[in-house]
Amino acid sequence: MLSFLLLILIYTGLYAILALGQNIITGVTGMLSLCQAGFFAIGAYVTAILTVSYGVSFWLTIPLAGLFAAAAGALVGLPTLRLKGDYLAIATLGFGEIIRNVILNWDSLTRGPMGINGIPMPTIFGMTINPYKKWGFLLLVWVFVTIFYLLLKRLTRSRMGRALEAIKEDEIAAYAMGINTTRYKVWAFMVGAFVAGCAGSLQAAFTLSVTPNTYTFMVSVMVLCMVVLGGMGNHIAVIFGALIIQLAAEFPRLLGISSTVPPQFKQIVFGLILVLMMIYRPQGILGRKRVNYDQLTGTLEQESLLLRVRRIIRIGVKR
Amino acid sequence: MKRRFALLLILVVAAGLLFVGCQKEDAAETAEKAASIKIGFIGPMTGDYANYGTLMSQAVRLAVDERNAAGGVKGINVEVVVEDSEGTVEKGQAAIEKLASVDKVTGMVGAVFSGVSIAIAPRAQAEQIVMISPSSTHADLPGIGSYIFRTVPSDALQAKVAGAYFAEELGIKRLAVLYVKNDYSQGLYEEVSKSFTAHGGEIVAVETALQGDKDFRTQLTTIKGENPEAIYIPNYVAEMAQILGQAASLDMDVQFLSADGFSNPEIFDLAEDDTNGVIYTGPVDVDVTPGSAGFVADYAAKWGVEPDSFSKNSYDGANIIMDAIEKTYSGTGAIDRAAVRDAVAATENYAGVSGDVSFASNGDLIAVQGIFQVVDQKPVQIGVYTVDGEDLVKLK
Amino acid sequence: MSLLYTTQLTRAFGGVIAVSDVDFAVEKHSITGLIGPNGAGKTTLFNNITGMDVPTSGKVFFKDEEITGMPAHSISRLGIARTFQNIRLFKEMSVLENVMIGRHFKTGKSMTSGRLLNAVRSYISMKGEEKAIYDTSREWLEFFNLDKFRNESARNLPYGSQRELEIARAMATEPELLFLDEPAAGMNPQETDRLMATIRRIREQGVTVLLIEHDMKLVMNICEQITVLNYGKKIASGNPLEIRENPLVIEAYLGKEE
Amino acid sequence: MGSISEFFQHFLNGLTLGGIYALIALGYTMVYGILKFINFAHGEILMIGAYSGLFLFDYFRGDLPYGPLLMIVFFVAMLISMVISAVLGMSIEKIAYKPLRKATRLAPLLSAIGVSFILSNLAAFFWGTKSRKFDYPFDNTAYKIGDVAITPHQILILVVSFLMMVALKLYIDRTRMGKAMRATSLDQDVAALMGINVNQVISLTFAIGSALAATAGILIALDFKVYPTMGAMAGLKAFVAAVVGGIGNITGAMIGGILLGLLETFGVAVLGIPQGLKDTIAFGVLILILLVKPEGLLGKAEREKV
Repeated sequence: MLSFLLLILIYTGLYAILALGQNIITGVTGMLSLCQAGFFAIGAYVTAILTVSYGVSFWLTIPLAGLFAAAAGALVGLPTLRLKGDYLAIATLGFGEIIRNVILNWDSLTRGPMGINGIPMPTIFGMTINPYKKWGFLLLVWVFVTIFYLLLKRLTRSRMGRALEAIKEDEIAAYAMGINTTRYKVWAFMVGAFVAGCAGSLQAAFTLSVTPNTYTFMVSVMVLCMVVLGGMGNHIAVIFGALIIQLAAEFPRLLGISSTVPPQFKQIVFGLILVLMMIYRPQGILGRKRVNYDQLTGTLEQESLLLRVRRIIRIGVKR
Repeated sequence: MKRRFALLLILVVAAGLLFVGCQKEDAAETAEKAASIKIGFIGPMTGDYANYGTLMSQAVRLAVDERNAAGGVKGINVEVVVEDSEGTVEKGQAAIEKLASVDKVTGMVGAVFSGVSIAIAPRAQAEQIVMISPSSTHADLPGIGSYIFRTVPSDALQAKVAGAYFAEELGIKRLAVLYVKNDYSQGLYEEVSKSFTAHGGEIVAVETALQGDKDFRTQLTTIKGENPEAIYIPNYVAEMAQILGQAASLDMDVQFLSADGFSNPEIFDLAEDDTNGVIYTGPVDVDVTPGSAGFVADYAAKWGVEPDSFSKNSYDGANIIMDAIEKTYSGTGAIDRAAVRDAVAATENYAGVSGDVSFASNGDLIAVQGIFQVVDQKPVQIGVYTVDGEDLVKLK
Repeated sequence: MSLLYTTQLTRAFGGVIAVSDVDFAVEKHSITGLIGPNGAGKTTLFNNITGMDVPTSGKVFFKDEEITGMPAHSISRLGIARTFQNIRLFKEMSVLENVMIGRHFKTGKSMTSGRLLNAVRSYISMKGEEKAIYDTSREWLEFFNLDKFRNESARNLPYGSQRELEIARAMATEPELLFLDEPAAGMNPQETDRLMATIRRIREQGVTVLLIEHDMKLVMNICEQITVLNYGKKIASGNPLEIRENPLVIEAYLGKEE
Repeated sequence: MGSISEFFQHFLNGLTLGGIYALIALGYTMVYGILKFINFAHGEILMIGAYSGLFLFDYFRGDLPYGPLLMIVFFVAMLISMVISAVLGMSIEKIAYKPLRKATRLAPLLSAIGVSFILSNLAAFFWGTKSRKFDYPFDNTAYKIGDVAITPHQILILVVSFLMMVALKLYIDRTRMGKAMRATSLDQDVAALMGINVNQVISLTFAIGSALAATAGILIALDFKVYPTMGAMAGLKAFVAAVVGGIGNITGAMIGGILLGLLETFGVAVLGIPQGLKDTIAFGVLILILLVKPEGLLGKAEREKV
């Protein structure tokens, strides 16, 4: 049981890193991205390819994985920046799938669907961090969670973090306040991708093999759920969100009923959690409380109301 | 706010630990009783490929139920623990971890996909769990450890037989391939194209598709333009049914060739008359082995669907594990895992429902390959082959 | 000398010409009003000058440099700040944070050169930088008498204070020219009076003010120069007295109101 | 690329694929047009529609041979499953989306994902994971024009999607309820002020969108089989098609769908883009369109008011 719990905590850590990255993109800057699986994949494959084919040290591949993913983040960010909301979500989702499909089809580099096996176990000071023994890896992953948590928290509370948040609150106003919104948005994408790339690197070293079907769009959805369920923009909350989603995803195994209940049960419960959560606590478990602004001020702008009415009349609703 | 959160987090962790503690006690209790021997199954039970996991897990459950009805293993009930891998490495790892550390299974059947099997095999090896995969055909799998076996022929054998048979026996010179970008299809494509060209054939067109694609008309139209003598489609049932149906709708009259994925009877429900004439490599005809007809009937009676060949492999895998436990169990409540493993490795000419099962020294199945042709929506075995080096050897 | 002027500025949306051939100037240190009936193109003109929109033709000059088509954030850095017709605050952020955003580009080196290096540097020296931003922001809040609200969410402020906060945020960028888009909209008479005083105080800081307003009392009271737009065209320009008596204006605009 | 007949065959393949995208896109574009969120559960409604169509058809058909009577049975089954899906769609809206109308954009999106999880797994639980064949209600032997083959099913898809488009367009342009829908999609608050029962309009939109999904599901199932995950991602391409054509625009959805189908087919067949990168074409087109003409091919420009 302990060993199983450790595994869950390791995956919680990996997902927490992904969610921290997503939080910069979605939680702080307000861009609805569904591409985290793609950045995750790039990180994992960078580590897999560099360690297996070129014998590069695992530790060196972590920042490289992050940088490659960040480059992809810029590539995704630039053309899609003009898109908003759901459009951005679909476009980034598409990019995530494209990344996976490129990996799947680039056989000479990635071995396509066969995946890459035999990734060496990382060593530190002559000691091997054996993923099968878990404790070492658990420490490694959570050290990274802590590092990213501290870095990103600090970042959010800086001038730049405020600029990102301003973009989320009102992009046009931020733009008028002298914030180069385009640059900051690309930058947020790159930071989020970098973090996800590092998570990918760790994941590759943990599973010691990578296959493209690990990085499906469901991973991106899960990561987004962690951010939203935890509380958007709140770094500790998204780590918490990662834990909750992991527990929710593994609860039948944790309760020892995985073999007795129908396998679909878990997914149905998960779906229910999502729906109920959105209805009763859309701001997330630790999110901020939002107040309905329209009710507070109660004033509709006269001119725009007139214009809006006119538009409707033009359609001819009025009998 | 912050403090409240910290408190909450501590509470959750504490609850988690408490929970673990309780679980451990439970585990201890059951161990004392030693009322059952556990074997596991790992496969995709939900998601796009849930049907494969479902069919195979049912075979394992059937094998265990039959054994228990017959008095169990030396009077002890066997319990089967089915874990969902969702077809992903991550969930596969969680599954093996749970089987190893919570259920403490002695052996397991699975995983289904090669990618997952390769990722979890080192864990099974380390925990001394005999792992028999009914469907992972990747060449690397048996080499991972001494506890890793499989009851499905490797890509290598099937592909060598197929390539040589297509070129020599069928006399095909110009072959087109349409495969799906997953490890199973691509593995077969790569190996078959090697052996087919080695035997003098030419691959004139290679088209691919993505897992989950439903429309293959573009690829088929392009292939049609190359005018091949035959099209090799080493895919899963869902894709092959689509391909055959759409080829018919494109009015393509060409020989289709396939692999063991075709031995799933579901193909006849889905593609019906379009299956006629297809030639494929598969496990030797079930009807020639004793007990297999009974298995198909029992399976269909219990689950309401027909088993595929992977289910037969799963059934045999489960029985081989249980036989090995039966042979080595001393009645003390403790199971000597090394002995069980040795007993499994010693399996020779086991008359299973999937044919005669013998393991090579590396745990791979020593297999012969059946060749089938579909006549009136029924597979007819037209030969049994193996290879000697690269040369095709006809056994029947 | 005009601080800002446009030459034959035109903006067309498809077939609709929202702003047509407008020559428009704002004198340094003045309070200039831009008025006209609904749909006259005032906000469009604003947007074209501040970089929120790109003119179809014509040019915009600020301090004799052409700024036509420059992105809004660059224009804002040159010293033009603005507010919006429908208040655009960062609603979930605190009042203080809103003003701190205004200090964004005034702190640290310009982000244009050595971005990464700068990021690292500002990260290390965050304390000093943050303190400077904080102090200046508090000063601006006090200037607008909003300091007591500083930890409130911006959305929780009364309507009039939200307008003031928006102006405070704009002033925090230390502009030379401040654009106010209907600052008195939705305000009660007391709030409007306070606003007029505030605008005068802003001008005393050496800031040139340009405002769009429908409240004629406010416009006539504090504006030294007024430009009138109708159907996208400039129909009059002059001091309040001249505008009040201009027959074109009366016909187009004031006439309708009475 | 071989002969001219191969070209026409590719063209026809692309047209059919596009017809399928268009069919799903019609339902998508309606719902998105009004509520401005991606109904991720649309694909699952499609799946439920296909299952109910399959069960009803199998139940009613008996031993009927091919012929007009069988076609009538088929369409009756389709009609009933459209009603079932419509009720399902309306209930989902009431339970999972309506409480979220004033929430952030993310909330209904995640709620929809949750609903899609629930539906597809319920289907897997009750009806099993295996694929089921939906028998053609007609003889699907291909007609041959020269070397080009076209099946009755392909024709059916094109005809039905075209008819649906026309009917929908007439409904939305000509009827009172249609106008109310357009008003609601423009501005819910003001539409309510004008005396439109917004809740009713939204319910009806979901009903129509879901009924369309059922039709699409059944027509697709004839070719693609019926299984619990058939709806997953099916909607995504359709959504791309709807956006390309101009979201909320019925004709646009049709054109977008067919354009996408043709582009994918010819991109792979003529330009030699690897099949695995097929999706790149779809999303590439999406991004290109959104950058050049954000409102889509036939959409009306709507500028954000500053």
